[in-house]
Amino acid sequence: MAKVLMKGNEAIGEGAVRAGCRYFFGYPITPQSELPHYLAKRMPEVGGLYLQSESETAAANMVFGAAGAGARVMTSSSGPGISLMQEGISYIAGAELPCVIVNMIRGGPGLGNIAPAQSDYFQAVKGGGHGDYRVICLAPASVQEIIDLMQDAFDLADKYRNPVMLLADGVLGQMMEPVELGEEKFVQPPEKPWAATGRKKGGPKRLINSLYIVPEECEQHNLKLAKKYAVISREEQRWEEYHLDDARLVIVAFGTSARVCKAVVDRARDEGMAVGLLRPITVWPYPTGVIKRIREKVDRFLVVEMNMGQMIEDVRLAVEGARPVHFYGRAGGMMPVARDIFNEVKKLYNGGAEQ
Amino acid sequence: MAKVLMKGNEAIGEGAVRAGCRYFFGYPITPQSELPHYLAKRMPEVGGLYLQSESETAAANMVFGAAGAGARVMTSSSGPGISLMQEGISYIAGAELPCVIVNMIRGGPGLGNIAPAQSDYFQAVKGGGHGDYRVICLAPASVQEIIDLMQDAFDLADKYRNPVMLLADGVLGQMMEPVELGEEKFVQPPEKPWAATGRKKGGPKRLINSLYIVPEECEQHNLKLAKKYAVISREEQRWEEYHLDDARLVIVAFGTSARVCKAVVDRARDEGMAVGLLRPITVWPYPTGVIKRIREKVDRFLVVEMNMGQMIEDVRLAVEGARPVHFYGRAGGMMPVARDIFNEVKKLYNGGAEQ
Amino acid sequence: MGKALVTFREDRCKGCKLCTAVCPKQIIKMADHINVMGFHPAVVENQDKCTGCALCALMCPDLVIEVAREEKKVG
Amino acid sequence: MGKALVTFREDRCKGCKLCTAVCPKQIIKMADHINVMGFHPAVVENQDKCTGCALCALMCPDLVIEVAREEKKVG
Amino acid sequence: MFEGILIAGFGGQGVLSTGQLLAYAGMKENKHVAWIPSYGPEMRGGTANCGVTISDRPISSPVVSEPTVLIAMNRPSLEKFEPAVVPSGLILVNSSLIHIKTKRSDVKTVYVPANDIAESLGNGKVANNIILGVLLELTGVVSTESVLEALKEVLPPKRHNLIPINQEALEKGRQLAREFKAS
Amino acid sequence: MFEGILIAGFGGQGVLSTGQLLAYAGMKENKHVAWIPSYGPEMRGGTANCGVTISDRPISSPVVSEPTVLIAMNRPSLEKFEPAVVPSGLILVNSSLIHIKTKRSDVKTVYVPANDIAESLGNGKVANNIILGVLLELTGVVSTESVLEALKEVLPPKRHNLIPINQEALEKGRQLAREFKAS
Amino acid sequence: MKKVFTRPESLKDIPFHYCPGCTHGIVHRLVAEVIDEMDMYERALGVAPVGCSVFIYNYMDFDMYQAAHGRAPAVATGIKRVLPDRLVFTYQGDGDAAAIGTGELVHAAARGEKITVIFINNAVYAMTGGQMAPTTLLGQKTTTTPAGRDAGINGMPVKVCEMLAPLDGSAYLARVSVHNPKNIVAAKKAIRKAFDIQMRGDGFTLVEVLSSCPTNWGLSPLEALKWLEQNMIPYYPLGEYKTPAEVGK
Amino acid sequence: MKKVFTRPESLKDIPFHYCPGCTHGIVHRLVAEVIDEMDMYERALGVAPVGCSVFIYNYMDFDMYQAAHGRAPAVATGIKRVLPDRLVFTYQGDGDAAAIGTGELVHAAARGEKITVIFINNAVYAMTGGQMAPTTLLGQKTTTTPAGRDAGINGMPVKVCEMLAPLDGSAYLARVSVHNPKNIVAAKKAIRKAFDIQMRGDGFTLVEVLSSCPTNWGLSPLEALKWLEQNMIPYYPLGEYKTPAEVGK
Ligand SMILES: Cc1ncc(C[n+]2csc(CCOP(=O)(O)OP(=O)(O)O)c2C)c(N)n1
Ligand SMILES: Cc1ncc(C[n+]2csc(CCOP(=O)(O)OP(=O)(O)O)c2C)c(N)n1
Ligand code: SF4
Ligand code: SF4
Ligand code: SF4
Ligand code: SF4
Ligand code: SF4
Ligand code: SF4
Ligand SMILES: [Mg+2]
Ligand SMILES: [Mg+2]
Repeated sequence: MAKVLMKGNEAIGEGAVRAGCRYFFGYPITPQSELPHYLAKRMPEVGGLYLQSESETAAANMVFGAAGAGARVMTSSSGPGISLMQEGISYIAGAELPCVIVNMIRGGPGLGNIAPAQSDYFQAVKGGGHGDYRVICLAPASVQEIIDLMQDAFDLADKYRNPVMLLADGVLGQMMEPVELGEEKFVQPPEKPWAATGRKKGGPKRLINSLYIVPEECEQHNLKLAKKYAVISREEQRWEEYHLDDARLVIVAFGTSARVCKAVVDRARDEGMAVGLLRPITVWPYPTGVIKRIREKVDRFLVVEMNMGQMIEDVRLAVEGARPVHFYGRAGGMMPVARDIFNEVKKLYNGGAEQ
Repeated sequence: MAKVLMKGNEAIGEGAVRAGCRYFFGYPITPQSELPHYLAKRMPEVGGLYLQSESETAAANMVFGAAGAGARVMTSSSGPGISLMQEGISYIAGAELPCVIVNMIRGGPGLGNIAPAQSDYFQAVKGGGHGDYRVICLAPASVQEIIDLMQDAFDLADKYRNPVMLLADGVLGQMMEPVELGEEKFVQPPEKPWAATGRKKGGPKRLINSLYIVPEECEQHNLKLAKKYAVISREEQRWEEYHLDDARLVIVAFGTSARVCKAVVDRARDEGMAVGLLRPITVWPYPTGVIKRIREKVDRFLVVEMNMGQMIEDVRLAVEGARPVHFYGRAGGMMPVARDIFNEVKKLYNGGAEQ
Repeated sequence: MGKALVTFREDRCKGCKLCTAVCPKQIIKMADHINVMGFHPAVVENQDKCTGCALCALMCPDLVIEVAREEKKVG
Repeated sequence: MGKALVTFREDRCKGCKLCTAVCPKQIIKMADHINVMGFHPAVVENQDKCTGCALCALMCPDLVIEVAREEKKVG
Repeated sequence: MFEGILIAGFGGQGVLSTGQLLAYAGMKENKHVAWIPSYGPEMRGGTANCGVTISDRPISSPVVSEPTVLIAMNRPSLEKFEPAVVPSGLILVNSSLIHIKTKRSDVKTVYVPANDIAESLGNGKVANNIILGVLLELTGVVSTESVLEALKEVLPPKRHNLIPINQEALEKGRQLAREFKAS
Repeated sequence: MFEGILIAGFGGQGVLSTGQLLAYAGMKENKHVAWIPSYGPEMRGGTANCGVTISDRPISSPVVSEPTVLIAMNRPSLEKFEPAVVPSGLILVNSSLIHIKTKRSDVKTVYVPANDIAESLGNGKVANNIILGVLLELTGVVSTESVLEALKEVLPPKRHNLIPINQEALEKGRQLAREFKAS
Repeated sequence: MKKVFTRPESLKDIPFHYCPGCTHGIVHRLVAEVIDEMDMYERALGVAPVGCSVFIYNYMDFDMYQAAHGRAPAVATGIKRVLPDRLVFTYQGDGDAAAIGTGELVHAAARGEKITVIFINNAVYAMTGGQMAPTTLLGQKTTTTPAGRDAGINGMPVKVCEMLAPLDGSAYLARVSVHNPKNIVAAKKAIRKAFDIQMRGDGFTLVEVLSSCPTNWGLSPLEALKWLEQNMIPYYPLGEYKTPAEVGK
Repeated sequence: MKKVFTRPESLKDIPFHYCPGCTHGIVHRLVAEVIDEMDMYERALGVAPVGCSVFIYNYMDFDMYQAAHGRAPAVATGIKRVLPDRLVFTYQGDGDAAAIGTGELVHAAARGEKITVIFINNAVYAMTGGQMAPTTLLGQKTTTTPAGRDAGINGMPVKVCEMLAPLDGSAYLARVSVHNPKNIVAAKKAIRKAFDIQMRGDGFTLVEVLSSCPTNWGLSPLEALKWLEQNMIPYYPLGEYKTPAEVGK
């Protein structure tokens, strides 16, 4: 099929529709507004619903209701709005409801700005809400990958009855790139016998709930969740390797900053330096396995983020002191520039300052 | 002065009043309700205000306003309510406003239960809101320490113009213990020339703000915050050491679980095992220094938490693979029992399963 | 009259007395003994006087009371 | 009449025309040239006709217009 | 010394305040003490309980999950907490309201018709102090004097008139316990 | 090959759609392309700009922070972005609206009276395609054919009647550029 | 003999956890009876709040949801939009609906969301220990208004029906009470009417039930009902505040 | 000659960032003029919203706060409780005040918080690109109602003054417009009245200003004012919805 030029935000919408999502609840916020605009038009075409909620808090809880009723459902927001959803996300995770949450990260903290950033990494992967829960986090780096990952996002959500978050930023949301949409196939979401759709007489009673007032039962529930998270951690780590095989210096970066780092790797290779890139596609579960596998074979790691240093903790947890882990970051909505990273790489490659 | 028997929640209130706090905004939630009850009575006695907000979201933003106006101000909540404050906390940190937030952690995720837990550790220390910001987190382990730390909390908040969170749980909040209140001295909060109290003609204009629409400026703001956080990390790490000197196995635990672990250490020592306890009093900044200092001298670490394993990441980040770091946790509001931990210690001490 | 039967499920009664206040015949009393939950349960003293009006049952928050009545003959 | 002066701060004008519509004397027009911001600014064509009613200034969202008037003599 | 005392009953039976009194008395004797109530919506059922720990070492967890002493003021409390008592622990049963026996054979059980005795003293409200007296006599965890001193501080002055009757109840309890020990 | 083209002007000057057209044409030629607009409340001022990257390698950042080509459709845009152009880059200035000169001496500058020429063609709206024609001629980044092909796909069928005038504008622009090269 | 009063089938046969004399139990029964009478057991979906009545999810025998504090109308919106032919109701206290959940309540009403809110006004936050609610009366003592609610600090009690009535999306708003049998019968009628209007698709429906909390009011169950009658009803007049005829007016 | 119209001192002499013909600028000026006239420059504290008018904090020359989206009334509450003798106002759009901030707005009113909300109703979320607001009119096309607002999906537009009027804590509620000089004068009077009532301590005050957004309405500035007059005013009648005489009624 022919390629079309598509905006990242619209690709999220189209990807969701193609993945069988028929319900969107959300509240406008830059830089993801084109997604609601797109779905406000697109959902009615496929018999779906675009409903603008009165707030992000309400949106998260509408998602809770719709997911409990068995629908493929999503919401979307950025920074402040995602913070407002934290209670809801904790409830969704606690009640084990599948849904997709898009977070187009912007500069923070507070009102910050709308420029591209990765400063909500901790919030997404460590859990910005209360309690021991985990959200599967996918971090695409191109418009094509957005389309592909939206299908995965809904499938993973249903498979594990868990919220899935798509982490991106204004650059990915606003940019247009050629994409291959592929056949539009009708996706029948899986059966959900647990969904509370009305109890048949004599049938099982369904309850969508996160309350376990008896601590013993709550602990059991937590253990059950932990078991599920362990399975996800084992089965669902995804990443891209770029020139890792013989790399002496490995850059670790995700999403938009990984795009820039790829150019840095190219340039370093051009100049004869054995530099590679590890691009986590899932940031939770974190691709710890691959880092453990390569850590002894390389000299050092360089983590590049559009924040003050967050994912670096996950890298350090995987490296466990075996090698130095360096950091290069830009903050507040600034994009890292390939040249600057390259200079950093050059310095480190030639045995720059130890950690 | 004579000791009095006091409830943890009431001690928080009395400690706040003695630290010069005159404004409380909050929304009821178990297990911290005795704190609002106490302050609803106590604040009017000292010319202060107890105001019940319509929600935790509103409470956090009332705190924002009152802190911006120069007041010593606090709020308090638990699990779901703290999640609802995340946007507000991010704004408070972004605008560099001093305030104290009490989090009496309960079982989660979702509605969970009201039993004691430590499962909001990540949320507190990694930042549950959006953007690169940090909250100073204090973790008392006794009612006396609550009283003492409340003074520190307000002082640290003002010193660094940063939110400070007191992390405790229902056990600490509900229990009564003897406390020495000390002299009630009138505390004059420091001058706050930055507070927006009305602009004198010809005087400087004050703006309480977290918006930096230009990425370059937002980055500068982030760098300024990062510098402040680095100072706090260097200057304000606090912890208690208990039989650390010759310890071969070091238990790391905070708050309620650290109390239990102290008994475990006693028992281990009784049985001739060189076991010690490191109790972080600040969990952000994390007392990384002491761990780095001792890590080579001990055989192994055992982290005990009332969650599925959160603080262990900070311990592992400090240990950097130098020694095995083990975990023992109870979840969902269950209290760890000294005997069980002791059994774990015994197993590990005698060279139990490597990590 | 007297063609009615009220049944109190004693172990569910919390002794709140709401039923006693509404009985037009004033035949509901609180027992001296306590039930499994530790409450003095409500009891009917004079079943015969009961009209089956069901006001007691309507008022009871804990669904302790069932009421049966002789069906009215049509015509 | 004619004892009034309207001053337009041209570089602040966004060419929205709101002032032109409310001037009772219809003396405000949009200039052909553009200002530093790239807008065709409003200008007064016939200052003499201006009554100093200040309706234009009242309407202008960008505080482009100042109005001065001869003070009324008392009595 | 170490005592973990669990006091459980209906709301209104003075369960929480009895526990506090005990903790206060322990504090007077410079012991380490901690008191903790059950909290939250379970209270809706009307039950109340608290744990009191008195020890000469710092107290780790204030939660009395394995009581050395259980004071059961009503039947549900006995049934619920009896299994948790440590072997060779002590159970004090308010036999005025509890007409069953404990099932444990590895603990010491004392049946105290606390309400009946209290009524006989002319004030049904001091049932808790009757049973507290028994506890003091059997465990010696704190002295009667400390309890009375604590009472003075806990009660507002205008209710100090209640001290004599409470004292009487404590004494009555101790006496009962002595009889029990003798028997 | 690599071109990072920044197109900047007022809203309404077709800045965003011109950029998309270019990206589309690049895609038709199987090049790697990316397009990105400025976004957000800065737009309130009425300015608009977008970056188009066309390359034979995968594109790292779509943000054109160091343009190889700047198309400045109005004066504020020229003043704002001129310093960012790479040395020996190209600046196309819409001299119909911009009456100043660039300050850079290390870049090639071409002044194109795009609006005037467009008016002379009878449609002021094609000023952007005049200047696009200049760009194509000077850089060869994509062919005129690809642009026309892209135009067919981008324009809804009922507006295909506009294709000839746009084509004319592109040709006119190329011709101008050839004259410039010759001079 | 014929049973003239017995437990509705939609209500599971287990004891309530409520305090003696708490009228939550009465309202639960009324809701279940109406669902039985409408034969909607298989199509009923209820949303539990956070509050004393959180465990309504255990008592109702059909499928249930438990929502975050105050968010039940948003959860119900999500459900109803996915399953438009179901009977969807929320059951919420005054803290839940009139404080933290104000935004969700107002906007469910504004959108004309085809759901029913059973709104239990007991003038306190009961579950958390008797704090002031938005509906606490002036002068009423609670754990956070130890000297009685003071309008100067806390403002005046919020009248929910009155506030929602001007919203065009609200179709049926009624305030009822359950302090005596006559009012209980009227309360049931209002619930039935609300459910009927919901199923007809006319818009948002809400039944505010004045309810007692003997425990936190510090009164015996009978005194509590008297207090309700004498203090709450004068400030919160009973009646229908909106009926479908008025929709869109 | 005497200056009869000039820039108020409370308004900093810098250009607004607003689109041509956007009436936000007019309302800014009115607020500043009233503060000048009341001689309250040194005691005025304003709270900026999130919305097109976020930068009001730069334009007002006195001390300002910037609040999270919708939370300005809560922020103002915090300020006013600490500094009760200051003039505290919020400036909020319809997304800010009537959607995400509903809870804070309603409860500031219910508490009788002594603040003034300047509420800019322009029937869209302007800053984020023209999405539907709660106040968007039926049939109005926005970026999220491409076929026009449909009552069946999104309900009816919210009338804020009408909704707040039943709350006993609200002291002054007025709806004004700025589409022509006469209404601008009336708008200024209403703002003055609200500020006076606030300083008198009578309770919560709000002035709703019907305002234009030419950019997102897709109209020229003059067309926009006409659209406002012809479409908004009929649905949102101008006038005073509450004055202090009615407080406590
Ligand atoms: C976000 C959040 N805040 C606070 C609470 C604590 N909380 C539980 S119930 C409740 C109020 C209950 O009052 P109401 O809604 O009136 O119900 P009632 O108990 O009176 O029936 C509160 C504040 C919570 N669970 N979640
Ligand atoms: C929590 C949160 N949600 C969403 C946004 C994005 N946002 C910024 S302004 C705005 C709406 C603005 O509309 P309105 O309040 O009507 O003001 P206007 O721009 O129309 O003047 C929104 C949704 C945000 N900044 N924060
Ligand atoms: S049915 Fe009527 S008469 Fe019979 S006991 Fe009940 S209330 Fe009394
Ligand atoms: S109303 Fe019910 S619970 Fe109350 S006393 Fe009567 S039977 Fe018992
Ligand atoms: S002051 Fe009056 S007459 Fe003069 S230009 Fe302005 S509107 Fe016209
Ligand atoms: S109203 Fe003001 S900005 Fe608009 S055209 Fe007139 S002077 Fe210019
Ligand atoms: S606390 Fe009040 S509302 Fe809750 S169950 Fe008891 S009486 Fe009912
Ligand atoms: S978008 Fe609308 S509200 Fe915002 S500045 Fe422009 S015209 Fe004004
Ligand atoms: Mg209530
Ligand atoms: Mg608006």
